[in-house]
Amino acid sequence: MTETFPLAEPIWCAGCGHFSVLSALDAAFDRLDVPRHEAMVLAGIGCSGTIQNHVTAYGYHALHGRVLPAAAGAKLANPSLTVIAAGGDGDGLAIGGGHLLHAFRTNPGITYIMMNNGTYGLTKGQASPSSQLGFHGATEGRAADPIMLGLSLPGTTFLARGYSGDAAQLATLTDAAIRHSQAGKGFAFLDVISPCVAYNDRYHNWRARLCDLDTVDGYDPRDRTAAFSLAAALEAEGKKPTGLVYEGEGLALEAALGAAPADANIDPAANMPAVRELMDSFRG
Amino acid sequence: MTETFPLAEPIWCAGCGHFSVLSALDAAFDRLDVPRHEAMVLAGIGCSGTIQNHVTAYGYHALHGRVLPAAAGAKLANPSLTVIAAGGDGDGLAIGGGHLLHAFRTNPGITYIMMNNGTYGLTKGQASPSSQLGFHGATEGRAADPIMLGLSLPGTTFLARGYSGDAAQLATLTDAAIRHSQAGKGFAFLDVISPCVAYNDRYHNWRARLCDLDTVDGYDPRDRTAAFSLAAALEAEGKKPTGLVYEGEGLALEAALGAAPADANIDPAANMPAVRELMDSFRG
Amino acid sequence: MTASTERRIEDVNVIVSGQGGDGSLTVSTILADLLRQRGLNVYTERDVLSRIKGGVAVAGLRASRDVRFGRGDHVELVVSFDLEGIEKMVTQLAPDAVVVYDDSDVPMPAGLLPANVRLFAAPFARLAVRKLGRILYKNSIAVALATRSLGIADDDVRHGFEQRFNRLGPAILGQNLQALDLGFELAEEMGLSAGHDTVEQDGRPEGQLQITGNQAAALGFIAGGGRFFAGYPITPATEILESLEGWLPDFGGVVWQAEDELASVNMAIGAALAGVRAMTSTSGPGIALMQEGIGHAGSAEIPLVVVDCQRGGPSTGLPTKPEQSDLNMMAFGGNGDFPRIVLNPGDPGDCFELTVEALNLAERFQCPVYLALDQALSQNLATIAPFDLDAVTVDRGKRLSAEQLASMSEYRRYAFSDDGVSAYSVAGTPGGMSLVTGNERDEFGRVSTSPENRARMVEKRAQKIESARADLPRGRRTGDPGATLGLIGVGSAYGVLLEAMEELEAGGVSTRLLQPRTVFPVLDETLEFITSCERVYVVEHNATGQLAGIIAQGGGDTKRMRKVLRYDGLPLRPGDIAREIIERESL
Amino acid sequence: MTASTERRIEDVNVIVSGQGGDGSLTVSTILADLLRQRGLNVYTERDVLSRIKGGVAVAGLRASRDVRFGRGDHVELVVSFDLEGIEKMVTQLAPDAVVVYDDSDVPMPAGLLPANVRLFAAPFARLAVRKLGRILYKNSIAVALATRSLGIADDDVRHGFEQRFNRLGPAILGQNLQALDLGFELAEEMGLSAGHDTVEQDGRPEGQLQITGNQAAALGFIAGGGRFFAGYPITPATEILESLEGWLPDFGGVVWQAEDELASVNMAIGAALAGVRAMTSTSGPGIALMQEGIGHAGSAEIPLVVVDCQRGGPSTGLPTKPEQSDLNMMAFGGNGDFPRIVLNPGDPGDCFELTVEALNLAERFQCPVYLALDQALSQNLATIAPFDLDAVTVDRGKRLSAEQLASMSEYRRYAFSDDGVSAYSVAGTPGGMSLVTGNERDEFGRVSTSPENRARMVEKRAQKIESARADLPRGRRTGDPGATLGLIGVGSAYGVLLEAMEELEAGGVSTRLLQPRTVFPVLDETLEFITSCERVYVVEHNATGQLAGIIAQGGGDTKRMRKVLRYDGLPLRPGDIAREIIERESL
Ligand SMILES: Cc1ncc(C[n+]2csc(CCOP(=O)(O)OP(=O)(O)O)c2C)c(N)n1
Ligand SMILES: Cc1ncc(C[n+]2csc(CCOP(=O)(O)OP(=O)(O)O)c2C)c(N)n1
Ligand code: SF4
Ligand code: SF4
Ligand SMILES: [Mg+2]
Ligand SMILES: [Mg+2]
Repeated sequence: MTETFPLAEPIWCAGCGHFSVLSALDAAFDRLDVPRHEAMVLAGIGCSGTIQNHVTAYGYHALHGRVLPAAAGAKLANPSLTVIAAGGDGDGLAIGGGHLLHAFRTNPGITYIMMNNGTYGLTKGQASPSSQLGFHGATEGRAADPIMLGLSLPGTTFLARGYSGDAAQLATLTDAAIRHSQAGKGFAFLDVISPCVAYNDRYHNWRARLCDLDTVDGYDPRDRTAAFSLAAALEAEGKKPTGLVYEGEGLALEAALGAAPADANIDPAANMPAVRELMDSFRG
Repeated sequence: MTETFPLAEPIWCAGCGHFSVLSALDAAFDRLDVPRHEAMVLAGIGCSGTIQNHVTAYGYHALHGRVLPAAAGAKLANPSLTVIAAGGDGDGLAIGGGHLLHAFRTNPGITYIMMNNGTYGLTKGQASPSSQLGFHGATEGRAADPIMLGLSLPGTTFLARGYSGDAAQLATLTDAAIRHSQAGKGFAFLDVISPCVAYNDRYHNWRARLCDLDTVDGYDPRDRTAAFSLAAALEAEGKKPTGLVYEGEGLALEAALGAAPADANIDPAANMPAVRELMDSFRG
Repeated sequence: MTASTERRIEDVNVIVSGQGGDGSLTVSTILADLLRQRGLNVYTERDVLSRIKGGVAVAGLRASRDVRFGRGDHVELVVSFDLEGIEKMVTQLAPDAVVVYDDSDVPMPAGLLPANVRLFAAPFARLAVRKLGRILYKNSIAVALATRSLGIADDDVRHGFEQRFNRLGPAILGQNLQALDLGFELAEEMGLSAGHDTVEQDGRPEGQLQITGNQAAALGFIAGGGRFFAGYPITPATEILESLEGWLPDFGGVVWQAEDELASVNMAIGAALAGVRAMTSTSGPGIALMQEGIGHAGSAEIPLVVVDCQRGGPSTGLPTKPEQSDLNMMAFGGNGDFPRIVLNPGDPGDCFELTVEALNLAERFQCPVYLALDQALSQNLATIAPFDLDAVTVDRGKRLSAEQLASMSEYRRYAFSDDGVSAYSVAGTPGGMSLVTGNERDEFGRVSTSPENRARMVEKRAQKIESARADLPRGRRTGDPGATLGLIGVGSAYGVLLEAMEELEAGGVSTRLLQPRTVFPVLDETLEFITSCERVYVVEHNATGQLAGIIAQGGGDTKRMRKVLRYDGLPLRPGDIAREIIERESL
Repeated sequence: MTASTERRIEDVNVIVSGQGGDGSLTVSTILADLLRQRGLNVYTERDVLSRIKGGVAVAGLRASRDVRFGRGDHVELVVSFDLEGIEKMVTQLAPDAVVVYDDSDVPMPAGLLPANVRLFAAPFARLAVRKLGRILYKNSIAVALATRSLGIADDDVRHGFEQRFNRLGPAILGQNLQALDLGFELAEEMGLSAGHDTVEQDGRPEGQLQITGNQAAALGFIAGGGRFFAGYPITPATEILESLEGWLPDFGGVVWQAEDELASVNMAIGAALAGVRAMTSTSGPGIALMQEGIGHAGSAEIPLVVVDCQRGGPSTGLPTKPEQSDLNMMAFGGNGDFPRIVLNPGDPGDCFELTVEALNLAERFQCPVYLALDQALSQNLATIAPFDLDAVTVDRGKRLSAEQLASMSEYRRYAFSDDGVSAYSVAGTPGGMSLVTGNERDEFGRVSTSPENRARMVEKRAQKIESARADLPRGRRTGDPGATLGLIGVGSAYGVLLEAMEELEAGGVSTRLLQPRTVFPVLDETLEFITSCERVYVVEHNATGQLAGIIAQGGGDTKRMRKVLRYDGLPLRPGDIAREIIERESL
């Protein structure tokens, strides 16, 4: 076997929520029997943005906020890849917020894990769009919830939330998200509450604020309106649902486009007859 | 009186929905007694992005997709201005989608009129994020609805929808939106269905697809969850609500920040004592 | 040219002007078809405002025995449905020009036209409404006067109408033929009688293409194996996106209209990581937005082709007008030092070839490659020889297969090497898992701040450009090899300079021309061309002489360089250039 | 320096190295305070990885009689809690350096340190845990050895501890004092006995500031009347945002952390339209994203100040390391030709002054003004004379009041004028309603494609830069006015070059220095400086010589220019520069 890049130790602070996300992801590849060379882990910029260095796969460190377009481009280019995008709340909601909206809308078959700690860890603790109101830092405004955002777009097909403090649930949800994308159903969004112990240490605080949907009687993740109502009601109490929040029907973008460019034969010998035909249509 | 710039004739196609938006806006300034020099009309790039040329006010033609940050910057700099941002669905939902999300979240006291025709008029008819699925053009994905988006963010305070074909309702909503912002309540979003007769002519089609909320018994625009449910139900039938969809409580960003930079005295004589004090804190 | 049909037409410039959206521009399409059928090379130019309806829209059409990539200096025939169109053109009229004018609204003011110009004015619109019931037919009436003045046989015109309008049904065809006959009658009344057909028949070889630079680049992308394209609409680049939307799926490729330019460039990057040849195209504002992504491709060593269809700047500028004012941004934009290549085609054939070449260079040297077009080159339709498809090659550089990887004991994505180029594997290839990042990194792609590694990595990336030099597209040269006066120009300046050279020669000034097809890095051939001349005029469509500046930074002898600049939004014109140079030479 | 306390300390470089986040860096802060109290000028340098915890973090500290803006060439004292820190430093050690080393984990390998270096190694961490119950106290133990080696009186150190730890309560203070005493005991055992205090007392005038370039720029912004700031966090620019968040509200201003750099630059533009002096700051990746916005300000004639705290590029690059590799982007980035000004401060005093100046220039010439800092200048703490607040002026240029407007019969926002500058009115001013756009426009701001108007507008915008030239900040010069050898450098190179000149002089090479404070446009003074020298070394922190290239494009005599480049992520060092120049001069 060729030796590939040596895995390094994470440089995260001891206790950082991001460790759990890493474990869940790496183990999911094994659980789901994903051949590592068919897996791509794309990450944003941030503490979260180093996760790909610790997983045997094709790893890519995207620009700040651009992990989703890069991941969608990779998936459309080669739909047989298992494409995981990961990154922070700053990366995905602030600078990358527009792309998130369009990923929901257009439904490319990638899994996106938001490692959400309500702050900018790497740049040392500024407020992010998911910071609680009153968190120190310049950003005012009430915290955006990416799952509510997903619910507002009719193209959305998969929304779940995990918590770094609950490894079992996180494993289940990571598997489910990846399976959703692999199955050609489209964009799987997994929000992970992943506390930053250095700048926004809320472990003590989160557990009581999370509502596991498995414990909610009769909750139906196929009902978008009900999902919105419950999430809004919880939000009013300062809480958030965890578990599978919503799963809808949909055709992944790559399937809708019939995409398979990586399989195309681009050898000139194979191509030129058709190119010639196209060119001939321009003859005066 | 100083002669200001001569108003030009709009260059829109005869029958373009944007004419109605222009009339409603210009008349609203009169109805609301807004002194024209205290009004700023900022527009994006697109056919819609020429509206400011036809209103006596401070007019600004922003970059494509950046009308909201520019408008928010102006309002924070001088909260006594009546700031209107306007632009197309391509401008505001595609390239500018991220800023829209953050405007809802942070609630600056500006009025934003989306001149929504479900296409890129100026560049000749490509699909936009609010185009119906199947509209010619490259963009797949189910149409995004900016009002649903607004409902998903807890910072949102005003959401309404008008239609170019209904001038009376549009006038009422334009007034209400401007009043909301002027009253220090924050970001007022007005989506206007403004058909493009050249590339996406759906006048014939829209009227039957709009549901005037004034005709919905017991509709309460203060109930965010109910608003979402109704809009989602209509969406499933291919319809959209018009009228005041949602109005919530909120403090405008400029008020939260106590902003009034335009009033600050920046004369060195007035300033230097405090600057000196600050500088002295750096003495070793 | 005169209105008589006694002479053979060798070179005619026609302008059709009307209100945007009133169909008057089809007049120029019909005339272009007829002239093309007569064996002439046709070049058409659009001049539309960035607005949809209303406003003057002007189409320029040139038909010539020689291949031309630009309008000439004089207009021989104007067909205008409004006075504004004529007012705009009056200074460009040839001494013996013909003006066909619809005076339904405004009569031709006395004294507007120069003495020798022949005017054929009639109320086409009113006639069309009165006699045929629809204003649209005014266009067909005008065609008759135009073809008479051009000496095209009436029957040929009728035949052309049949071909064109047949698919619209017999009623519409019939009405248009009636309008045409009305026009012929009018012509007869005005003394413009049918002559024998004297238009060139042998000017143009069989099977020439009629194609724009944008279309040629899109075709080149497919021929060169490009299979992923992401873009966002913007004038004058949109036709690349739209052409590929129509074509690429048939080749197994994907085209995607992204939400903005940030997305499109980063999607192309993602596709490249998955091993698919990827491209994006836009104009100046979009390139400005893509600067971070393009620099990232340069840093992280990702193959990427970016087409910049330049338009009038700065900012939103003049969206529909030609300019070459993003050259600086392409050569020097972005943060930090990173390798990049800027290729500059001069005509649609070049657009095709250099797009193929860009795809090869991007993969071989794993860096961004710009293709710099300009609005005139992007959107104007030229007659040109078919592309040499047999010459198309696909070279994927040091791309590793699963087999190669299996035989390696170790694979380092960013391995140091003599030429600065590392072998690469793409996602999906067994055994090639690797880390790609825009942070500084070690050979394995792991983020590293080690100063020694850093210095070597910077040098490695710079080395790639040195290694590429030998393979970078060479310029085209023409003119008198002994001339001491040189000309340099790129993009749409190329074709215009070819013609300016003829005028210069006629004016007694002998010149030779270099069209550098690689503008950045500056090649030795460019420096040598300059030192081999006494003086070199660098002709560009911008206000500051960006091309000359880039060449100067690349070591060009500034003492020998002179700038010839245009920045008023009008296309470059050979006569203006020749005149300016002759003037400056005679000082 | 030796460990003896017989000499007066005139210039000492200290390095403290430990694991990020373990508090070891406070050792350097404590030492800096003590040395500052002794009357020395202190300069501190950070060298941290772009990561939060773990990894080696190094702090550099220089205390000197002369004001210095950079570390020296040699390190006289190293305090290290890990071996990696020493390995990194070993080539930089002064011949008689002192190394204080915590060997709790790894003993010092034999032969690592050069012969004359004095090593004081002990297991500080283990001692701290064993004797004081907390590993953190290792730092205070180490301080004792360090101050002994520096010849600072023990009591002064105790006093310093009292000042520093008092606010943490008596328990913590007590423990730290105990740790200190433990350290003094250790020192005694190792033969490092307390001497008399010989550190300079008279080096530094009273009341000097201890400030970074970022803090100085933030202060300059407030002093210059800036009242709107929008930014987005990014190393090494974040301190400008964070400082202003703390300060600006007290001055009636607004600071806003936007969702990204596209928003922040466009918010600043919006604020400028409302008449408030506005600024944004970021680093290379953010500047790349802002290219469209900055060009728009240039086109639409909107005052805008943009600070680029440059860091190692390309792309995400080396976020915490110094570099000057965005100069090309500032001078040549963006689409189209537009006026812009690039100012380059050389020390924190300059940062203050030029920020004030940038605000004035932006409003007077209604264009974007860049302030180019670099990581070292942005983040390192220098001792410097207080800023001359009395010299601060606010010049709003041709800003129209309501009264002025009322007396005008007509107001044209983009009126042509001799100096290219039009009078402007800001939103809210009665009678000044106007159109602002990034499309080409007529004098009233109405979109226009008229070629005549276009050409005049392009010339108008270019004229502004010509008009500005006379008022653009002039460079600083120093050195032997008769020297034939010149040096040019900007940003953090300035201070380093001052010191390199001394070393050059000592090596028999006499030089003079120009720090151009305006890099773009290139001023005549820069060109004249070059022609007045035989050879000029342009010293820059990038790989391609961007500054030299800009000067070349601006007409600088390339024959006389030589490039001295560094691009390994380490700060410029005077000795390296002096050595390279001496070598090249003696060829
Ligand atoms: C264009 C750009 N702007 C700013 C930055 C600086 N930056 C790096 S990481 C980051 C935010 C990190 O926050 P988040 O995404 O939440 O990740 P976390 O560190 O919290 O995991 C920022 C602003 C950058 N690298 N690029
Ligand atoms: C950065 C950038 N990208 C692309 C464009 C080209 N462009 C101009 S208007 C427009 C879209 C217009 O659509 P919309 O906002 O819906 O306005 P409409 O014309 O439909 O009113 C685009 C893509 C541009 N001006 N700038
Ligand atoms: S700073 Fe926060 S997010 Fe970053 S590694 Fe530490 S705990 Fe995790
Ligand atoms: S193209 Fe469409 S949006 Fe533009 S002016 Fe015409 S109808 Fe209106
Ligand atoms: Mg975060
Ligand atoms: Mg639209």
